[in-house]
Amino acid sequence: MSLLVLEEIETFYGASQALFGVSLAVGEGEVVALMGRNGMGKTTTIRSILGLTPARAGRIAFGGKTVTALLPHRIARLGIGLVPEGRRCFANLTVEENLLASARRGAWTLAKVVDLFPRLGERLGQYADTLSGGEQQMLAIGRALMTNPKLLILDEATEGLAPVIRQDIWAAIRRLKAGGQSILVVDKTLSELLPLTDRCCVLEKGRTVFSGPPPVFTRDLQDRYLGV
Amino acid sequence: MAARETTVNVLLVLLLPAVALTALFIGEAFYITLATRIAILALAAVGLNIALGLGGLVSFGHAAFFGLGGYVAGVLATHAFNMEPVALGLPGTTDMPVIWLAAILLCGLVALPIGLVSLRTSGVYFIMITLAFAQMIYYFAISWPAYGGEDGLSLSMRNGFPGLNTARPFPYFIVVFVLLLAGLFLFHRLQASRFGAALEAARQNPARLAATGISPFAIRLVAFVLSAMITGLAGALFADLNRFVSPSMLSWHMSGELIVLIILGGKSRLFGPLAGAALYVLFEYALGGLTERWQLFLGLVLLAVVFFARGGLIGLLAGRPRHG
Amino acid sequence: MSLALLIEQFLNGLQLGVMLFLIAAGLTLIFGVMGLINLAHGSLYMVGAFACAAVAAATGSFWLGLVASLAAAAAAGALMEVAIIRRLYARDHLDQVLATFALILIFSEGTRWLFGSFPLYLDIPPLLQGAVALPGGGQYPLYRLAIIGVGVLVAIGLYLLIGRTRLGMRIRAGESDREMIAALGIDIRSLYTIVFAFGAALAGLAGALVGALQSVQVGMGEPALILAFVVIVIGGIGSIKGALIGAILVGLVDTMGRFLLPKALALMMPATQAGPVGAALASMLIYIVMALILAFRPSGLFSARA
Amino acid sequence: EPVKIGVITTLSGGGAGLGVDMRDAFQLAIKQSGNSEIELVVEDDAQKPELAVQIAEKMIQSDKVDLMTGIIWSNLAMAVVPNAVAQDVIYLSPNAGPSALAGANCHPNYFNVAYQNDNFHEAMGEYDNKDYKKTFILAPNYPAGKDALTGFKRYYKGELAGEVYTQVGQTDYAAEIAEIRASGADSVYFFLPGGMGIAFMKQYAQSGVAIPVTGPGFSFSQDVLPAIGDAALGVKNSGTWAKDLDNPANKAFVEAFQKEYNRLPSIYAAQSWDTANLILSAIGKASVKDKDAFRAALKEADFASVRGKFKFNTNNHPIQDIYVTEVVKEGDVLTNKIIATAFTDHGDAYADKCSM
Amino acid sequence: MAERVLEVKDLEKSFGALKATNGASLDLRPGEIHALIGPNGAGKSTLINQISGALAPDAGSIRFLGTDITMLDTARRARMGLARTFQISSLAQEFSALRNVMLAVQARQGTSLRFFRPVMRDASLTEPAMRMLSRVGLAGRANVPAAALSHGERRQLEIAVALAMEPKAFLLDEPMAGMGPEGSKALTGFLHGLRQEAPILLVEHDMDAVFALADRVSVLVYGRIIATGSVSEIRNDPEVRRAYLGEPA
Ligand SMILES: Nc1ncnc2c1ncn2[C@@H]1O[C@H](COP(=O)(O)OP(=O)(O)OP(=O)(O)O)[C@@H](O)[C@H]1O
Ligand SMILES: Nc1ncnc2c1ncn2[C@@H]1O[C@H](COP(=O)(O)OP(=O)(O)OP(=O)(O)O)[C@@H](O)[C@H]1O
Ligand SMILES: [Mg+2]
Ligand SMILES: [Mg+2]
Repeated sequence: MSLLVLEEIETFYGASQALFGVSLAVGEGEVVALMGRNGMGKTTTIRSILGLTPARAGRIAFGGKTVTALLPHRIARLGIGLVPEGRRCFANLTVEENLLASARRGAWTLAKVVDLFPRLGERLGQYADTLSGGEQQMLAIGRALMTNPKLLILDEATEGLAPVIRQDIWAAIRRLKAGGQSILVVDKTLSELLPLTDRCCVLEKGRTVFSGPPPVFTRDLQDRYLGV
Repeated sequence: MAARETTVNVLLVLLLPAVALTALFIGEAFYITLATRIAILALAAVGLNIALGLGGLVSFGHAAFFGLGGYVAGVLATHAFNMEPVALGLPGTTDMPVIWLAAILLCGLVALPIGLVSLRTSGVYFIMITLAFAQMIYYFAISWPAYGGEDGLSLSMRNGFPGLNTARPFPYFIVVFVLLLAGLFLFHRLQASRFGAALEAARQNPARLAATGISPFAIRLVAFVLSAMITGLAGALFADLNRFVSPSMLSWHMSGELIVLIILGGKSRLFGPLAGAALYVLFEYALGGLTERWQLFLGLVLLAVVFFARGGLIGLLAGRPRHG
Repeated sequence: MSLALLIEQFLNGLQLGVMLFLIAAGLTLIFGVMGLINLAHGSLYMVGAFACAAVAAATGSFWLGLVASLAAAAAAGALMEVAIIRRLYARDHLDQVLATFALILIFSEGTRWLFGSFPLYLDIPPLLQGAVALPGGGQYPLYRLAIIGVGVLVAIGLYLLIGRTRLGMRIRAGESDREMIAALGIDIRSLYTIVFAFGAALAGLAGALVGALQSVQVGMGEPALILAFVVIVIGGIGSIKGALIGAILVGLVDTMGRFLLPKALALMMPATQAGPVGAALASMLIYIVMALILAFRPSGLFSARA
Repeated sequence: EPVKIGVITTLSGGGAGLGVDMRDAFQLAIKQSGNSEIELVVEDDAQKPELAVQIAEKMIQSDKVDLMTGIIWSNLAMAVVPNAVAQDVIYLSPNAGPSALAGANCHPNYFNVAYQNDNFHEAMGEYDNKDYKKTFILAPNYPAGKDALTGFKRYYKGELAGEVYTQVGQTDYAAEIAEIRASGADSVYFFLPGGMGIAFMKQYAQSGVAIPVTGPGFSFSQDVLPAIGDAALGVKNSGTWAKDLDNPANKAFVEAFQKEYNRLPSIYAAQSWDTANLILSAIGKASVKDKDAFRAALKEADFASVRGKFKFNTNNHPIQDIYVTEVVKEGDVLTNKIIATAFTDHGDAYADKCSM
Repeated sequence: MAERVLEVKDLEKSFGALKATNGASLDLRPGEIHALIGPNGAGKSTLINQISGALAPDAGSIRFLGTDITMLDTARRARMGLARTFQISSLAQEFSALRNVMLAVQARQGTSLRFFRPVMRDASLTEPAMRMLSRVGLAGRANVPAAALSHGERRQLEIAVALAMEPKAFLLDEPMAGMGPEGSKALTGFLHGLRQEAPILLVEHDMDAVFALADRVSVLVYGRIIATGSVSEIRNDPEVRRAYLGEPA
């Protein structure tokens, strides 16, 4: 059964339409990559899933429950953990507080996150807005993990991370996947992403234009949709 | 949308002279006075809007300049009347252009050090430090006996403008209205100009502005001083309208009222202050005549504006602002 | 001027400071931590005082009045949040200014409608009447000591609540990025209603406690509002410690200024002038101090993030 | 021909109590006179000078009122009166008598039916000579406050233990009370209008300082007494009126006011009642359209004042008796009782500067 | 012209107990791309902030075009020809893309105290700004407010603004971040040509881009430059591999 289903959703920013029919599904334990050039609607799709910019048409279901009209915190409570584009750490909270504020019970604890990102462990008492860009990114990931979600959504989560860390994160994602975690991921590093995903979903101008497993997503198609 | 805003603006500009002329025609001089009052408060708010609307500098101390301008008019006229020099042997005067110039200069001079200190802060700290300076001037005025202290200072008659009988409501309205138009024109050009662009950028993102090579501090300081000067001019006009100045022109209520006028009309919109002043004064006048609970209803009206007229009255009438 | 008097005045300054903190406490929470500019804070303070006075008059018990003041202010706060404030978080700060300014008008006239135009009677409870002897021979009113106690308790309570609890973290997170904290599954909407009501209750508490020392009348909230803002800003927005220290600083400066300035000036000018000039300077003093502090520390003494 | 009277007074905000009493008494007096030719235009100034000016302009230019009255506060009077009288409108002050309008700037169109601002303080200064030798005086730091203490000192002959100017709008008086305690004074005289006075009296009582207090009647008038409570009991204060003043006009007034509004009248109500009756008396003698005649009729002051004797000085300010009253409890209601007369036929110190 | 456009000497900056810059020295020569890499939190942005003037160093000196600029404020340095981009996009959010760039043009012309002439009708501002937008491929989005641009588009706009300053040196803090694969490729080509106009100090975690572009690479770890050299030298430096690059991908 699919954990998350989007059916032909359409989303607007005020009067201007950003999504014109996005369909997408993430199954239990599946890793799905959401792709597309800059400005094609990846982030908007994610915002719609969480009800931050609610879809005006179409249907979104999570865990079998229609969530299209729910408030963001209700949707998130159903078990979605978001690593947003641009980090969005809580500037006036310390690293530790950022991690704890929205934590929910489960396998991920402060200790385990610090274990994953030792750098954060060194900076637990520091206010988030004084962290380096990469440290903030780690914090955003840690914060989402601490909610122990059923579905983890990563919007450019490796942006600005040093290569070693990036490798760590990909390793962590692989481990998560192995542990049965469902993940929806937006990332530009195809070389890392493709081996890991079960399915690719490509957006163009706010529409789903391709959906299929990586082998079907040929170099040709990659070039056509992503300009690789 | 731009066209709609222009239409609204033109109608707004015509509103005041239309009211004044009608009033003149039917012999209801008071409505000329009311229109004059609206125009003066609008001019004061236009001045504040340079700092607040364009520069994002929420000055909670502009009453200081409004009041200073008023006291310039009052003090100069008093000295002209009793023939004692004001200071340094300079005589008083009842000549409006001279008074205006003095008010503008004095407010600029006072705004400069206030701005130099205040602009080191930002956000709410700026709100409060400007309030602090205004309160200092306010308490000074209350307790300084020379010009009436809390009781204020009466002008025995309205100051004069060459060639006009300003004692009559209509000619005085014309004087004020022309100055309001000049203020609006200045604001309009300023907003569209390079300075305006820098100022608006300083509000949105000072770090970005500095990184492109323009010092936000300098830009803000100029804006703050300009803004104080215009508000000061309006203060001088207000003193002449009422033939009276008192510390209440310097009080934080006055500062708050100027801010409210702007938000009511539409922040950083050219005609926001005029729309806001017109609405506020009219409601104050109309409700005040209807019921002694008028402040309650005024509160409800303001709430309605917050909820149903996003972007203030101008936002309601003319739609969202143009971004370019 | 004796040393004993000087010490007593110092105590008075301290006490005034704690009283100011009490008035500012609710505002620190709502404005300093939630980031909402609530000009109607003074009105909630007034609501507390009126509720206490009315219930105390009806029942004869100050303590019931105190409970009523908390309840009334909290209810008014909750109502205000749900009906009005809630729609304004996402808006410009200035919209909050306009809306809460409108609320001041509504509260003032509404209160006058309910309670009439004359000041109400509210006295301190019999339990706290009288004075205690100070070491050194002075006397100090018991009630004022009680206010110091309550103020310090509120300060500690708030400090722990905001700095040490999950709830505090969430409120602060909401201030920094409301959308994000919601996206992480926190019901920030209800949370803010509760916190707002709590802040309002604190304002109401201050209104009742301080109201017993002052005149319970319409308009009593506005000077309180300005002073509360002064205190918070001097201390550094968002910092409880800052608000407390800022309040005590203001209390001391104001009291000592009123007391000492005329005397100091009398050494330099004729006594008839020294009094008024000294008093004029004294009334400007807290603003001078605030301007000086902000000029050198543009975000207050203890900005929440040092 | 109808007479139009403009009443500008404070009906909203913290000072509304005074304005409400003023208006209520005025309206009641007009109603009782049965004179249906009088039309009232009442507006709220919200205690803001600029708003008062605007309303005055409206009343003069638009409503074309013949007479104006109603203002409670000196600073509002200063804003409105000079301009109104210059436009040949007659203004009658039911309260507030700033010295500026009593002396050099007096005006034939300005009648003060209440008092000159210094009067109450002068009276208390005079009376305090009897009991006290060393008094401590305090008032807010603004013109009315300084005038008050000047007025007091004009008649008070003893020594001053201290003279303190407080902040306008101050709410905490712990520091001043400590100073009073330490000053070795045998009495305290204070002028703190409105909420300031209530706060001072409450805190003074709570402080346990036993030095007796005296003050002007405003601080112990019927509008604030309930708020001060028993702390006010026994305090002597000066006034031109008390509800127990023994004359028929006063008896009728107190009774009528209580019946109509279900509360005791304050001194503002009394002064306003007198103002209305003064106007009524003049209307009976002359037409308002004939300004000279009407002014003369007013000046005669041919009406039954609730204060007993009342006549106008050369500067159109009252010459009247000033009493000392004491706060007492009647049942569980606090009120004032006359205990002495401080001055008989007292005018003011500025009349000879008035060249009218 | 001086042999070194930019010269940073023995710079130090502490945040409390943390030494974010610990005696770093580096330089920028005419025509080169000098890449600055290092682990997260190594102090790269802090260094850029000190060079651009956003942060004041505790010790050390910065010379630009032969002048000591250590004590100058950000705006002065920018006017001298030092252009930076921000790691986290920092734009005038309400302004359109075009107006964001026009601001930089106006800053370069040094004419911000003109109060009367409307900017939108001023070809000396709009034309160069439009040109810059075209160069980064944003011409079609000229009238969209910065707030409504997608993340990647904002990153492009940052570059256009820097270009419009016609600087004598660029400080680019992670320009590739947020660009899609196609965008990164295009930007790499673009920067390759840009070094002719002015040398670039490039902070970047995208190693493909760094290795393709850099003439020299410096590695910053714990606020200290641990190595400077050519791409191949750095690539094969075991210390760098361990601290930063990790296993070859
Ligand atoms: N707040 C907004 N207001 C108006 N339009 C917006 C807003 N945010 C995004 N858009 C527009 O919606 C479209 C989709 O943007 P979105 O951010 O979803 O793209 P994206 O695929 O995530 O791009 P990127 O890879 O650059 O992050 C773009 O055209 C963008 O300009
Ligand atoms: N204002 C500050 N207060 C305290 N620590 C700070 C402050 N600013 C930066 N730091 C710390 O200094 C270190 C260097 O930060 P910097 O932003 O320069 O790193 P960076 O090399 O740019 O990292 P990244 O590649 O992740 O962007 C970090 O550990 C950061 O947490
Ligand atoms: Mg995106
Ligand atoms: Mg960085």
